[in-house]
Amino acid sequence: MIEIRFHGRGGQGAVVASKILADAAFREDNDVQAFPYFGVERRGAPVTAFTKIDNKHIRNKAMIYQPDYVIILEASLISAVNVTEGLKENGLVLVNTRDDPDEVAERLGVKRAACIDATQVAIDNKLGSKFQPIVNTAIVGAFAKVSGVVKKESVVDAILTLPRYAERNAQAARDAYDRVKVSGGA
Amino acid sequence: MIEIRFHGRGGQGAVVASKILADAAFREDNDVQAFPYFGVERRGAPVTAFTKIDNKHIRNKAMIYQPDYVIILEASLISAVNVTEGLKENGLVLVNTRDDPDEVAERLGVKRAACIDATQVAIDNKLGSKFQPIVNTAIVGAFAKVSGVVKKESVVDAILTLPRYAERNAQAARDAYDRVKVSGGA
Amino acid sequence: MMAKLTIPEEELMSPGHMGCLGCGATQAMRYVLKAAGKRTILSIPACCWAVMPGVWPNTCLQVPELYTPFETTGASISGIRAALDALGQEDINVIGFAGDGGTADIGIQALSGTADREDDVLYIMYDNEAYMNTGIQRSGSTPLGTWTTTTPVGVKGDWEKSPKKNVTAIMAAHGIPYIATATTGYPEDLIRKVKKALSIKGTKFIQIFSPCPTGWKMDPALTVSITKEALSTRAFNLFEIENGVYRITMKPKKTPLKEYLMKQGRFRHMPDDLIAKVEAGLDTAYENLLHLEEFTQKKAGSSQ
Amino acid sequence: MMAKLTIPEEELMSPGHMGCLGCGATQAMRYVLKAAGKRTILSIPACCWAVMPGVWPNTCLQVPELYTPFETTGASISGIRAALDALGQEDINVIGFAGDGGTADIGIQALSGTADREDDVLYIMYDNEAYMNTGIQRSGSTPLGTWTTTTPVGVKGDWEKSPKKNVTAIMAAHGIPYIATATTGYPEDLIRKVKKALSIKGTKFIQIFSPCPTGWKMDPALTVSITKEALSTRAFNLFEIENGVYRITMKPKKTPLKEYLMKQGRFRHMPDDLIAKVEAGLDTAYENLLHLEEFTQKKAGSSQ
Amino acid sequence: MVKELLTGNKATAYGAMLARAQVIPAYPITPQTTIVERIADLISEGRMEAKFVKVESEHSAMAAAVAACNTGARAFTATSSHGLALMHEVLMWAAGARTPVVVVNVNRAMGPPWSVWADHQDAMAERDTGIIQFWCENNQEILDTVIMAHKVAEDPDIMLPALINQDAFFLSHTSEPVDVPDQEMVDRFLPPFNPKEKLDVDDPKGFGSLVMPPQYMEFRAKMAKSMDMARDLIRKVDREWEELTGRSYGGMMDMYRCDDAEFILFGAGTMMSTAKDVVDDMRNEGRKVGIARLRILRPFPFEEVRYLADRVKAIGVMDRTYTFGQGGPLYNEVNAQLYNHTNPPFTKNYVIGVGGRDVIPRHIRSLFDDLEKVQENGYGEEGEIHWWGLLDGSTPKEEM
Amino acid sequence: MVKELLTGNKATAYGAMLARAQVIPAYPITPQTTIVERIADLISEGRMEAKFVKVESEHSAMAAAVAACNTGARAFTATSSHGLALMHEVLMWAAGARTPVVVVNVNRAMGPPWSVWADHQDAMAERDTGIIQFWCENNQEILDTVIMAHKVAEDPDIMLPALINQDAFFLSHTSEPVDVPDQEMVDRFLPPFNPKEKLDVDDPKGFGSLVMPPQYMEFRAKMAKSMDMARDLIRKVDREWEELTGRSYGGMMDMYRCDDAEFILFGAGTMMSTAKDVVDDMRNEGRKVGIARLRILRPFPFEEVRYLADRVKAIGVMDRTYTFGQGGPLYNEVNAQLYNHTNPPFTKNYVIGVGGRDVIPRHIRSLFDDLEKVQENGYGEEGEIHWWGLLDGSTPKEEM
Amino acid sequence: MPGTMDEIPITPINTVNSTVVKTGGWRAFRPICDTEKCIKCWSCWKFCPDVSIAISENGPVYDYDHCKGCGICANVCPVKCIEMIPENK
Amino acid sequence: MPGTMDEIPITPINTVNSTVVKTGGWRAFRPICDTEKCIKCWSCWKFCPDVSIAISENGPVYDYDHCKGCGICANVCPVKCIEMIPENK
Ligand SMILES: Cc1ncc(C[n+]2csc(CCOP(=O)(O)OP(=O)(O)O)c2C)c(N)n1
Ligand SMILES: Cc1ncc(C[n+]2csc(CCOP(=O)(O)OP(=O)(O)O)c2C)c(N)n1
Ligand code: SF4
Ligand code: SF4
Ligand code: SF4
Ligand code: SF4
Repeated sequence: MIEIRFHGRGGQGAVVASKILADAAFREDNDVQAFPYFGVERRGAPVTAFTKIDNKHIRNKAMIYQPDYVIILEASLISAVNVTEGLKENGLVLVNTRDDPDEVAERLGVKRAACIDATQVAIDNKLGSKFQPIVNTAIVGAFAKVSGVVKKESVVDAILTLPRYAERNAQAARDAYDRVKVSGGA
Repeated sequence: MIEIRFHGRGGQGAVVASKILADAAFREDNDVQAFPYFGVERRGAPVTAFTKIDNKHIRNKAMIYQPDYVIILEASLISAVNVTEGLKENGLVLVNTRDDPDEVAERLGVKRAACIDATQVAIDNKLGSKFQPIVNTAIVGAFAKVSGVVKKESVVDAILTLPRYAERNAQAARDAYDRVKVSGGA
Repeated sequence: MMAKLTIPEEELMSPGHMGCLGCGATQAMRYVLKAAGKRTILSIPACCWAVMPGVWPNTCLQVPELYTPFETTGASISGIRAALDALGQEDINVIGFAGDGGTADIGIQALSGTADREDDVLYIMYDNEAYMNTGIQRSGSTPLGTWTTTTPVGVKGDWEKSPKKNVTAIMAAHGIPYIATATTGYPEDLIRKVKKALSIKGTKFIQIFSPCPTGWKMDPALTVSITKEALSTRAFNLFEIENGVYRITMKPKKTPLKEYLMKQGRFRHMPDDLIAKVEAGLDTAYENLLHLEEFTQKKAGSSQ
Repeated sequence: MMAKLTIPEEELMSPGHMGCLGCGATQAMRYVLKAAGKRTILSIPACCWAVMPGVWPNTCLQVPELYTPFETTGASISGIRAALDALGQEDINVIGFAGDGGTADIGIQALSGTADREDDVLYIMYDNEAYMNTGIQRSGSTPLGTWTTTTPVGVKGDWEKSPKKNVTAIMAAHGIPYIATATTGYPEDLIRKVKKALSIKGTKFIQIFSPCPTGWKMDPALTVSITKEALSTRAFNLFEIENGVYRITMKPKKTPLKEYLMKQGRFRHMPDDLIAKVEAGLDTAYENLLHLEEFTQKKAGSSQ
Repeated sequence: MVKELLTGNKATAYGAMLARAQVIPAYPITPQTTIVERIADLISEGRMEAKFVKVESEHSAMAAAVAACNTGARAFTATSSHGLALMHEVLMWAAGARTPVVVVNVNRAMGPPWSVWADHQDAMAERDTGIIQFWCENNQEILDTVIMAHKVAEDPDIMLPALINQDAFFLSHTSEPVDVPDQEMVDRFLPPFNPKEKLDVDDPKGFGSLVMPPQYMEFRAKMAKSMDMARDLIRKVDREWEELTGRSYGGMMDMYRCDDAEFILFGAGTMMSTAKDVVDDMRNEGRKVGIARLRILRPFPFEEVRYLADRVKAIGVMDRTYTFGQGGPLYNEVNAQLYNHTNPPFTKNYVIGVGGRDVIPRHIRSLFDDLEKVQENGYGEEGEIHWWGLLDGSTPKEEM
Repeated sequence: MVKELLTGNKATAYGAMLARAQVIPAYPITPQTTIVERIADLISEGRMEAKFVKVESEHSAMAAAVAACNTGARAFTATSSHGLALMHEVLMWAAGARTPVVVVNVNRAMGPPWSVWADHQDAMAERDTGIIQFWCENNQEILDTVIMAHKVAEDPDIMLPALINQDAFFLSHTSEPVDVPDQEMVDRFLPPFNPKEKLDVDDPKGFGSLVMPPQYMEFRAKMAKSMDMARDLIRKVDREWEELTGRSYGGMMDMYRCDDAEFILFGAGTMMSTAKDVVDDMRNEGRKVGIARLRILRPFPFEEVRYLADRVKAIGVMDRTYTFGQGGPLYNEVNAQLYNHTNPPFTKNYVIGVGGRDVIPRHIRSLFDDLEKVQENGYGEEGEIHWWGLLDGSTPKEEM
Repeated sequence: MPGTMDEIPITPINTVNSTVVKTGGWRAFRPICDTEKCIKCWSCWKFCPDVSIAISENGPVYDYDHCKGCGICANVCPVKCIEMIPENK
Repeated sequence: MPGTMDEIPITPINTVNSTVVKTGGWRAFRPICDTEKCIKCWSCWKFCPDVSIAISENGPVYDYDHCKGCGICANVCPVKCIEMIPENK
């Protein structure tokens, strides 16, 4: 089973991101779960969401404590939340930032990091406003690339079922897929 | 245990009569219970009430099915209700009426009957209106005489605790005590 | 030489019911059913009318009727209407028939919800000014100064301390299309109002002043005549509000309140100064009504 | 050169609470506590404000505060007041602080009971025009035309179909001594009204228009400025009702409703004819208010 | 101490008066109504000092009572059946808020069919709420229990609401002689209510906020502990009351001639009072029978039930209600507590008196007969749950 | 049949749509809210034809649903915790009125403390109301159960309301792949609701009037009988559904690897799904363990529980709530049903996951370990009821 | 009153017309109409809460099986031709 | 957060001032005041829903531990001397 944790802010779409990823994996014949952290957070507050992916039937309904991947929708959260909590030894952290992945890996004290300027991708694709760019589709695109857990096509297919701006969001995912950078120069 | 059943109409005071009798007996060191038939009757409809009297502690909480005495606050009920239901073989029926007790006994098919014109007693003592005389204290007075179950004084004492027109009610009980007639010329 | 009947002859309420001698609430039901006719579904919460139709398997009502928990009338009639709509059944009157307690107190929320949703139902509050089924306790609709078992006179004079709740004003504030008051003493007026209400789409509300000889400690024979005095003393007023426009449907000559009060045991303890206070309050309320009539009619006239 | 503060400096609400960015309801609480001061007991039902003070053991409120089930605010403040009376504790303000859903819908019965009993409490309804704590569902207080999650636009245009419930009119019909409306955009006015309410004995009611950027789909920075537009479009009006006498406390020049609506995502679907209909309704309501002011003031004047 | 003829409802009102209840929010309902009326009278006559809050529903009655308690006042209310059901949410709230409101419930059947008669479903359906439950068999017990319940509920170790049950009409409307204790004596027994934590403008705190999952369970565990601690306290308070008045209700359970009994009927309310008479008669005939009357439903008297189990051959459990799809609630409670117990006696369930059917001595006797038979021969056709007295012929006609 | 990623709440909305619910009065409450929202969406998108009555409270929601049912329409609603509690009176009414309203309840803790997380008190506290209860462990089961519940509840022999339970967040907000059956197939399975008796102006009758004591008990006996008859019907409906869809939920109880098991954990909801994984692991290690998941609480699956009792050494009962003063409700239910049964196995109660605490595989494993130990050595200090994971040290740290 | 379980419906459904209940037994005073004086205005019929007055050419016909004797008819009669007589006499 | 059963009261009683909760972490945009331009009208202070502005002689002093960055202060400032800067930069 592969377990992914998302960090974002209320209203930013972390929960939707977790569902898109689950949907993409589901399209590749996996069993999946996607769920938010069960809190009472309000708009603006940090929120967490999860995706579980397995090629067997997932019966385990417990939350995720040791993720394989952590995805951070906004870099400013790094100082507000313990984003690497429980991350597996060889886990990877994907951050929406312009910064260099090696530097980020070091800052976070993890072995593997990946970075994508999802904000820029979103702005390029006219997703959200300048003050509130919608980055969740871009970041899932980037995740497909760096993790190999799901294919780009599956992510795009999942995104295309969104009720609004589906094509632009799909394009953001494709763009991010192309632009994401991983630490260690990979 | 002595068991008494009262028949009256909603609003006529049968329940209060059952309590006055219980109170009188209680003053003579008996254990007692007084309770209405548990119905949903409205003003004007026939109602039933009960008194239990015993010199031992009464634990039995069941209703009364075989009364020793039946007391009828208004003669017109005789045609509306089965007033003698369950009456013990040697039971006595006390009726508010001008009629002759022997005739009443025969009409009711019982061995013993007693009659008191409680309506007249009430009117004499200015209890209630002409259309709605309050007969319940008078009839308990009459009961004391014909049954011997309680003393006149106890009935009067019980009545004297009533919140209103206590003395007039007491006098009605005394008058009825004196005027009641029993079948068989007793 | 036989006079024409002034109200419909058909009876949809049978004798043999459990109402007290001279019960005004039974008259109210009789007239409402005459007005509404057979194609009517009734919903009745806990109240005297939950007992009066009879003990199973008897009923004095010749229309389908749903008994419900005490506080649910508004929701219940909404549910019935929604079901009829879902089933495609049209031309059926849905009427909630509840006491003043079930309306002004424990049922006001469900009623408020119905009005807010603008559901197509008629809600009737038969107003005997207290909880009678449980044996005469105060309700919101109990007038200032009244004795009830929960507002005893006692030593301290704990009679009802707040004025009669103005349920029609509350319903008017909900902006529903038709509101009326009626009384059992004037069945023709009552029946006209029920018919009118049923001809309008949306939530309608009618308050029927229904004397209760038992709870009012009054000679049952006075059930009809007391309503006339209620009107002439302004203890109750007959009016209707159609789309916000008030119309007072009877303006009797004023008679002294005390005469009305002294016929009823529930008021007999009232000292003269309290009576004067109550009377002043009723007069003010009546003036208000006159003003509202003038004001809303003028506005309606000008906007035509 | 430092301006004098126009509202009390003392803070009885601390930062660190859980309100959304730019939450108007938090401003409302801040001002109410400034007006009421330390000798105040608050009762808060389920609503955003049941979450905002913080998760145990934290609280942002520096006055004693009772959380209660959703529908109980009226009963709860009556209970607190009764207890204080029984314990002989005087000079304490008892304030219920509930959302529009907790007031206009599920809490209206308990509130109506409190008003009927004339209990000495202040009930504040902070009005963000929907159930926000559960994620933007319609309430009785949701205006005609609004999108919420239970009044979706969808294919059929299932936006809110009934006008905003007139809770002040409903409370006015209860005949309580003081009723007011206020908004977070005018804290001085709000604070004055709260203070006035607390100086009067009996049941008082204040409705505070409190923008919710989350539920209104609006830039949080607009929380203050949107209230000014709400007033000038008559989407909300500031007035008070003292012993039945109306006084409009602000009469801004009218501005077009559409500008107000288009700043908020919840209205952005509204077609022009619907906007016109809503605008007409608001204008009529405002005129009504002007009439009521004139009429009640004249009456009060003449009876003096 | 004066003996007065009191109905159960008047005894309730006297109990509240003697307990010096300070805030009484209440709403009328048959057959509780006269409680509310008598309290109004007592206040109006100047005999009782309490704030009577004339609420518009039972939901508000309980909510106002909880708030009053949180403010530091002793709160009391009374209701029945549908009224109790309408309080359901707030009863749970009162438990979680640890507000020791005392509620008298006149047990009445739930509708539909509308019925105003004795039935225990109303109270049994509150067994999962966290509220202490007392059950009474006569009016003296009601009066005494109102006072005792305040003492138990308000104890700093307990701080839980309490429900006191009395059968509709059989107690509520039946007048019996009742000893009315002196106020002075009651005051000695029951100190003023003075909770450690309350709404206080001089020491502002919040009450009842959101709690995250890790702590919620701890709060519930604390509640569970307090409820369990109530067992000993109830026994102690019963002893103290006995010292003062000579009256005990058996602590956690009222056992009548159980010591050497082989066959026991267990049940609640007035029918168990009637049953004691029957036991006396049967004892005279040499039958080893006894009555265990439910005095406390919550916390459940598991020690007492097990004590009985160690001694008797069979226990018949009488339920004046039924839990649809599972059996009589008391039967389940007893069985549940005897499971895992060594030496379990035979048990059988009698559903009887539902919706106000009268339970008369003959019925009790036939239950004992049946129980003896069943213990010897095993369950007959009716199985281990028997609805006593249905028209379907399942009960012999002569025993109905 | 299409597979879609659905949360439990969306699955609920789809279930109502496919069941062709006609009247849906509902009120929002976390975490049920998105059910109401999705239904509003489905209606607004023209995919669902139902009257959505936007009531002002849950009490009114249930009252409107009952009235709609009485009028002959299929009625559905959904709620959670405090909302369910506020319906309490009307749930009993629905049962007595024999109106087969289907209610989905998202199990959430009761306040105070305010909590929105998974906990079973809300539903357990309705076990005495006469309402059928289904319990689900995943979103597929929820969707399927809404349809099946209508079929069971509306059967002329049954005519009782039904409650369907799903854990807050663990299901309500968790997306999983769910097979969405065709409307046409569902229509074949579930006929339109057509009650024998309803409000009908052409055949006027009164519904729900006062009944005197002699008859009241008979009406209740009829209810009891219908509830008991629901057992066979539930099994039958489950088989029919399996024939159509290939999915069965075990009829009255969901047994997983129980056939030759020696140690069984019994419980409700999502934690039992997680537990099945653990059982697989432990089976691989040669441990004879199994899971019995509560599928139906009312009518209680007594035959199934007894079937298990005949086979296993010990049953551990997991309760995600607690009945104060008596133990976990499921524990009591199981014990009660096994009492009087020959060859009773050992049972122990684990109170766990209360107020939304996560139950993870390690916990389940330690419960099995504990159960085995206890069966060998008897109860330890904690006795037969163990609150699993409290901060008081009663559970070993490493197992928390 | 149905006598067996099978005759009892699943919930109380009321189908029997309440006329089977003879509320005449409640009556303490009996209304008697002097039909000579009656002007056939039908006020008595209109206001009877117990629907116990039928219209006939000769004036009101009482249904003494149901009339409870409230006296309303006597009270509303404009020509006072109805008298209330004690049932006892 | 209390750690043992004994430290937990019988029902949640809230006594800890919420200032311990650093809601500054919610902030995506940071208000910066150009105190030169500030006219000390205190509108910003008055309207801040997070009580995160203190009054000083030099103009508003921000409590960045709690300010959530809603932008109201910048919006209400009559002289527009408050700017909202992205936190990321
Ligand atoms: C929840 C609930 N509370 C209380 C009652 C008891 N109850 C039944 S009828 C009634 C009074 C009804 O008063 P009203 O509505 O004025 O009608 P009336 O009896 O006067 O006709 C009360 C308090 C009930 N049935 N249900
Ligand atoms: C009996 C009950 N029903 C529903 C809820 C769920 N609930 C909690 S808060 C809320 C909405 C509150 O809306 P409002 O009163 O307008 O306050 P806001 O959240 O908008 O501040 C709802 C529906 C509840 N807690 N209790
Ligand atoms: S108590 Fe009053 S309202 Fe009720 S039946 Fe009797 S007269 Fe009618
Ligand atoms: S006395 Fe009353 S019940 Fe009888 S006929 Fe006249 S009005 Fe009707
Ligand atoms: S009211 Fe009098 S006059 Fe009129 S019809 Fe009746 S009896 Fe005749
Ligand atoms: S609003 Fe602007 S001018 Fe006024 S005090 Fe704040 S920063 Fe200064």
